[in-house]
Amino acid sequence: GRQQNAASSPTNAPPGAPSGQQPFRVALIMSGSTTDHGWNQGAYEALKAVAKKLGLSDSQIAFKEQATSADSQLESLRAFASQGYNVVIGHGEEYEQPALRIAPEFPKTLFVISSGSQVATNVTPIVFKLEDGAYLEGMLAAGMSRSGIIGAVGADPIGPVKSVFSAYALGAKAINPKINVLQPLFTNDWDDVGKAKQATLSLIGRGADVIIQDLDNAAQGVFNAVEQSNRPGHPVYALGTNSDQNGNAPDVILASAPINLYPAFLNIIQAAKEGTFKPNATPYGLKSGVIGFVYNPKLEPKIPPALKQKIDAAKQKIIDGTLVIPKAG
Amino acid sequence: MSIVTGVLLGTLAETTPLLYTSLGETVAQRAGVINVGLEGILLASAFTASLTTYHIGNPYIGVGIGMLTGVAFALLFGFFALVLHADQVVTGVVFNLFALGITGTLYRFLFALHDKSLITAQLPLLHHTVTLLTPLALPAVALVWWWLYSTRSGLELRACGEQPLAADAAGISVRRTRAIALIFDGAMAGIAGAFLSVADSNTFVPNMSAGKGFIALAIVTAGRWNPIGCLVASLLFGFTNALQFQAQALGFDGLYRHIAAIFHLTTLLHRLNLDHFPYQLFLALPYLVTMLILFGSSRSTRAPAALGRPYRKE
Amino acid sequence: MNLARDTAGSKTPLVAPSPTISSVQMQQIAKRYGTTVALDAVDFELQAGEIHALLGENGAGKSTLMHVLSGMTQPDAGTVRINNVSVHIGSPREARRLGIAMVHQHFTLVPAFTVQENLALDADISLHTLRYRAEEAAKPALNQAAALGWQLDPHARVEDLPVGIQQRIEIAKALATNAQWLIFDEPTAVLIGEEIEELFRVLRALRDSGKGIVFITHKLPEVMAIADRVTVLRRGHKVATAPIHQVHPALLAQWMVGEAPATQRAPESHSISRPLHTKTPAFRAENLTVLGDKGEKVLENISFEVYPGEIFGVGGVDGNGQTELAETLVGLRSPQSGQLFWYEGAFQPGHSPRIGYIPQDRRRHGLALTMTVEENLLFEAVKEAKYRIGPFLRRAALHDLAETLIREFDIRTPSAKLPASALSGGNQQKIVVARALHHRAEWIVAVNPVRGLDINATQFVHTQLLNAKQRGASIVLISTDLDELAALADRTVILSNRQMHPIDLTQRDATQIGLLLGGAFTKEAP
Amino acid sequence: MSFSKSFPTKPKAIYHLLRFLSIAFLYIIGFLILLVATFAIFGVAPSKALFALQQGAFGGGSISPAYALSETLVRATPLLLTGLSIVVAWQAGMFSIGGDGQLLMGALTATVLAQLQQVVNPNLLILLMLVCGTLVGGLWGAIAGWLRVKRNVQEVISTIMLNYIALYLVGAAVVGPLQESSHSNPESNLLPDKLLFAHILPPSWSGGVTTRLHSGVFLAFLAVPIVWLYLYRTLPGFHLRLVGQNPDAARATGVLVDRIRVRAMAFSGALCGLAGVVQLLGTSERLSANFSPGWGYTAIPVALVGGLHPIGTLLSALFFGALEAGSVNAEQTLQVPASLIAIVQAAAVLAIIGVNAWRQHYPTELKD
Ligand SMILES: Nc1ncnc2c1ncn2[C@@H]1O[C@H](COP(=O)(O)OP(=O)(O)OP(=O)(O)O)[C@@H](O)[C@H]1O
Ligand SMILES: Nc1ncnc2c1ncn2[C@@H]1O[C@H](COP(=O)(O)OP(=O)(O)OP(=O)(O)O)[C@@H](O)[C@H]1O
Ligand SMILES: [Mg+2]
Ligand SMILES: [Mg+2]
Repeated sequence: GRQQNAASSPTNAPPGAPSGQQPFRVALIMSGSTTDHGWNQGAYEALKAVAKKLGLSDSQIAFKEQATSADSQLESLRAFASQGYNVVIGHGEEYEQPALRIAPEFPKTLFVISSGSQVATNVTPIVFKLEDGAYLEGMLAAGMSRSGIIGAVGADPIGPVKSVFSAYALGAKAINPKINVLQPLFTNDWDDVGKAKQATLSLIGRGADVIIQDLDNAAQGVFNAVEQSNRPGHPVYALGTNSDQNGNAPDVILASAPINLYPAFLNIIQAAKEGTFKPNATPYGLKSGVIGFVYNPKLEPKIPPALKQKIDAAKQKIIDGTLVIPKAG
Repeated sequence: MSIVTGVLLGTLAETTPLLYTSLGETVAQRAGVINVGLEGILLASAFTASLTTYHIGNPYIGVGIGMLTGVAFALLFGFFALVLHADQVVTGVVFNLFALGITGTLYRFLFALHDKSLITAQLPLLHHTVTLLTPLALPAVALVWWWLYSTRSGLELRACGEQPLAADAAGISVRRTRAIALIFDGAMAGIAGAFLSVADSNTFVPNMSAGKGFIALAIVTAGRWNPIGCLVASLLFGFTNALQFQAQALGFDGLYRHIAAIFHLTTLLHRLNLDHFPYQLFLALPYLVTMLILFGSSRSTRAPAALGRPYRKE
Repeated sequence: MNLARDTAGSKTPLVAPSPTISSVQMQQIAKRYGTTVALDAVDFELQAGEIHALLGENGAGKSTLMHVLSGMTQPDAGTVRINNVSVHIGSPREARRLGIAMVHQHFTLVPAFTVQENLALDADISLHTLRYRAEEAAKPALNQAAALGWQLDPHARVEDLPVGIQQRIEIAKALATNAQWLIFDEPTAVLIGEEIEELFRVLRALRDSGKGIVFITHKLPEVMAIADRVTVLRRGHKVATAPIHQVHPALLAQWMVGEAPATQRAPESHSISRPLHTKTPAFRAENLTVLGDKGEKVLENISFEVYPGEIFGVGGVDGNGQTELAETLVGLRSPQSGQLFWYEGAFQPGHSPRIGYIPQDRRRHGLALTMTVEENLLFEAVKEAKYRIGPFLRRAALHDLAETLIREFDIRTPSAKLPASALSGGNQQKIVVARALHHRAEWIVAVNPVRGLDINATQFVHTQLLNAKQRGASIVLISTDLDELAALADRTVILSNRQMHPIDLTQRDATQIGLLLGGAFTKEAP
Repeated sequence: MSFSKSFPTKPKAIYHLLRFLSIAFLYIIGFLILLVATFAIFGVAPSKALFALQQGAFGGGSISPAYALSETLVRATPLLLTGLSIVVAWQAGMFSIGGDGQLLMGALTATVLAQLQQVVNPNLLILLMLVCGTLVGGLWGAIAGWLRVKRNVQEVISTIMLNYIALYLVGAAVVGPLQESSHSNPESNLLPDKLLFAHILPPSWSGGVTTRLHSGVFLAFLAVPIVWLYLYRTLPGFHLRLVGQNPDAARATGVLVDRIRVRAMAFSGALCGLAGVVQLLGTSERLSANFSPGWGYTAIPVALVGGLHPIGTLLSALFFGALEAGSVNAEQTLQVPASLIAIVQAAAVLAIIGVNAWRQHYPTELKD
């Protein structure tokens, strides 16, 4: 059995606040690679931008990517915290339990968990309302689908992915109650482009003509399958998630629902730097600008104005708070 | 596109790289060399093919460079295996690590650090279905078959894998023959790697080979060191692989729950968080099938007698 | 003949060519393996239009001499001339170009290949690399076989064929090359009566067509029947070369075996000769039938017994089932039928008798070359309870044992911790011998135990065997060296034709033994 | 007596030590050159890189030596156990690549048992997890051994297949019965503290920071003498090595070769199964679909660089552990990608096996 070491000395300063001599430092831990054109790259770039804005030098920010294994996730949190980083961001829900576990040992460190949900003395979640963007994408998908069948491909059915896919289905139903949203396919591999492509082709084979994906690195396989199946008279479209992927396959991606982490990161890091941050579970959605929805300019003209109006209206309602999209589960 | 064609195309996409790789490895193993470093060759050639296509714009040249990359790796492997007589399995394992490192690093330094994405031109599709490489795999099977069984050099090659001493007595250079086989092995794995990045997709992603090199090794064994056997085994593998998505898609899950209900297992399965069929078990299917083939076939056939054994003259 | 090409590269200019008779001349050929002198300045000449028999005991150097000629082995010294042109034969391929082909004693066939493929592999190397058909490539050889009356199934796998057929393939292969110089290394060892006649007809026809043929055999009647000239080698030296009409089997046998070895006999071994019939045998084999690796019968229905304190000698030319017999006698091979007894109970290796085994092929079955000398000495000892505490080895005791053995058996090694591969062949053999003899084995099976040992070491091993005998062990000594059997064995049998043939070595003379060895006794006992 | 015995050997021992040191020195120099060259090629200042490596592995700058060294030890632990597993299998002539699968099966078994945490005494449960995880790992290895001796399926191939099957079994388990309570991630719940290995280094030793050094590290180090004893001091170990060096000779002395092979694979698998449990209870604290970052594969170069000897493997695992700890630090502070470290590792190992093979094939040493 293991005795957790209690906090060495209770502190009054808010977590993450810079202490006297040490410079203020921020670390970001990701399970994937910083070049995935998706979830991880977005965080990587956001932190760089925040650093620039706050005047943090290169030595004041640190990254750990591809912390895929359970032990490296836990280890990275511990390593950065023990080196005195003021803010340690675990970019993904998978960091939440480990962070909650070790947080008491590092009371001066603020742990930020992307996609998390629980609040503790020095652990704060960034609650993403990924559903906001996915809902609008679902509406777009249903509106653009000619076959009345749409699909989704993911790597693993993890929480955020399930939320995205369920909001996508809800949005689609809002436009076309009879739309057939095929059960999402999972490839179990965030890197295997070929598998993503095959899964997509099999959805298209069953009649789906709009596909959403949540695959990071392997997303290119989905786009490639859609590009390959897209032909005049029988258009097939894809949707981008987590970052603005419109440029990755400009002929077939209708829109993307990017996560713009910059405002969220800036909020938290700035407050922490100033010593004023209190952990909270503020949701970040369309309203905060963290979740976005961008049409692909190249395909935008093809979208019927009526559909666009409906989507815009829904967007407004979400921002107003009159429409709340539930999380999956 | 119907479900049948979906399965078919999925099968072909998965089969093609496996077939090329296993054909090359069949030749190498027939000559007595086992190359466990195929995974690394796939990755390295996928990268160079993509890189070349990115800069030159012509995916055919990309495939050519992918092939050359495979050959370069094979020659390096040959230096260790045939000149130094190092253990072939270890050398192969380390080559995989090496390729993983070198491609990941180069990708990072050439692209990621400059915020460029490696999206390239792609081999054109024939009739909106497959690229040239897929139908070309069939003549490749025939070619290897013809080479191994109908040419003098194929005969010599097989002799080197079975009984190098006899080959030597017949005036054949065992080392040279094995080197040629390795070069072919590398070239074929190179094509397969290029297939992954410039035919089956239009990008390179670190670690995109995702274990195909290891599966190709198993296919060589399951296919009984015979090109036709490789064709059958890789088709089977490709098919189970493609089927897994169709099964997911076709509501296998519903069937699963239906059966569970018949046996009054629904509550139990719910308690076990098994409301849905764990799709990972589908993913394991091809490997299980391969194991079964290995289990069933290996009594009647044998590996080339001198497989993996360095041959030292006197 | 395409000698022109090679003449250009040769260093020696043509010297006194004799234009009428073409010939191959091997001069002062020497070859050593470690300290084994396989060939010591041997001269040999082969003329076109003759069948030249090459005779000698096992290990006399016959194969090595012919390997030099066929490019398989490079000599340490000496020259080869063809038609008085000095040639360098660096590889089998070069030999082939010079018109030399060899039928090897140890087959150079690919077991997993079909007959046709094997023939094609060796077929004319100028055949096109790509456009080629195995049937065509194999045809000349198959035709040769057919001319001999041998119907070879081109699609049969070689490993499924009996050795006799494999031998035919080797012969057909060589004949198909149209070589001017043909070497047959014991081609008749595995052929039977009529087949041999067929082969002889072919050989004579080839000779008459002007080819030069070397014919290696242990069988004297064959030499008398077919050879024009005969050369005898003994321990790497040439004894004599003579036209066949100047020799007779007895003379040849004498040349082969040399002077009577009775003088070397250890006298004390005589003194303990005992009336065997007064004791009960320790080991008894009844109607033993043993199969070889290919499922062929190598021993059929043999019965014999070995008494305590006896050395039972088994002689004969290599390849007559010695290995299989030895393996059966130590329990590594189960007999197809028949029973083995140890005293009154069943023979149960691992249980009843304590076994000492000196296998035929020490590198393959006797040693783990990468393990240390000490470990190699202890293969048997570690199993004994007194050298263990539970599963743990008693290192000190084992180490002492190893050191004792190294001293006792005079194993020359700088350290017991050296890998066995660092030792000379002779010293490696001593490890195997030490292991088999030290632990008071009651049942000892030794196959060529002094192979590769020098005179002193040989004497030593023999003394050890005699000591073992004296303390009551039962010993089967399988040896191709009749001197050794004569010196040590109380009774001797010769293995041939799947049977044991008892012979009396005490009243022997060299001639008789040579004849027996040569298989003469089966048909025309003297 | 003993004096006179040891006297002549003394200069020899010094000679051997010097020879060993000079060879080791050569390897180290070669390795450093490789390292510097690789960093230089990719534009990372070698001096900074070397410092970052050293800092991560041994401490310095902002990292206390105790912390860095404990990281080195913790990272060496799975490599040591799996490396020993390779030593056992390969010494028996079984070229197993199955470390990862066996390790996963061990961890999976332990996680299943962890579900009993409410009913079983925690210390008992830990013991149970260690024992059962080890056994199941052994079983997974024995399957490959059995396939080899009964069906002549090459273990190189079957172990790779078994790796994948284990991987997907774990994958299915962590989205199924073993999934964490929120049913959101492909991983199990964190194990409760009471089931984890204790952290053994007092924080005061490492600058007030808790290190990951856990009691499971002892198990790995304990395995070294056990494997060593087994291989070099027991009868079964003797037979195992004999079978690996020359199965024909083993058979000729009456050893049951098939049985030894299966047993070796089982032992080898057991060590990996143990590694799985040790990682689970020591550092990972939960099972996940990506539980192993490839420990079972890295084990092969680890064992090989260690000369397929338990002591050598200990040193080699420490070397790899230090390299990993250092490179993770370099990655985090200099943003050197982890893949660069893979190149360095591969190149170093290739150099070592190349030199070894060359020395074996073209022996130049003369005996005095
Ligand atoms: N490759 C080798 N390495 C070591 N020793 C060898 C080798 N080849 C032959 N010898 C040794 O050279 C000697 C001559 O062997 P050779 O094969 O020429 O005998 P042989 O007369 O053909 O005997 P046999 O009648 O048994 O065929 C023997 O002592 C043999 O052990
Ligand atoms: N690879 C090696 N490494 C170290 N020492 C070796 C090696 N090979 C041979 N030696 C040593 O060199 C010496 C001569 O070896 P060699 O094989 O020539 O012996 P030999 O003269 O044939 O002896 P024998 O008559 O017993 O066969 C031996 O003492 C042996 O220990
Ligand atoms: Mg011979
Ligand atoms: Mg010698």
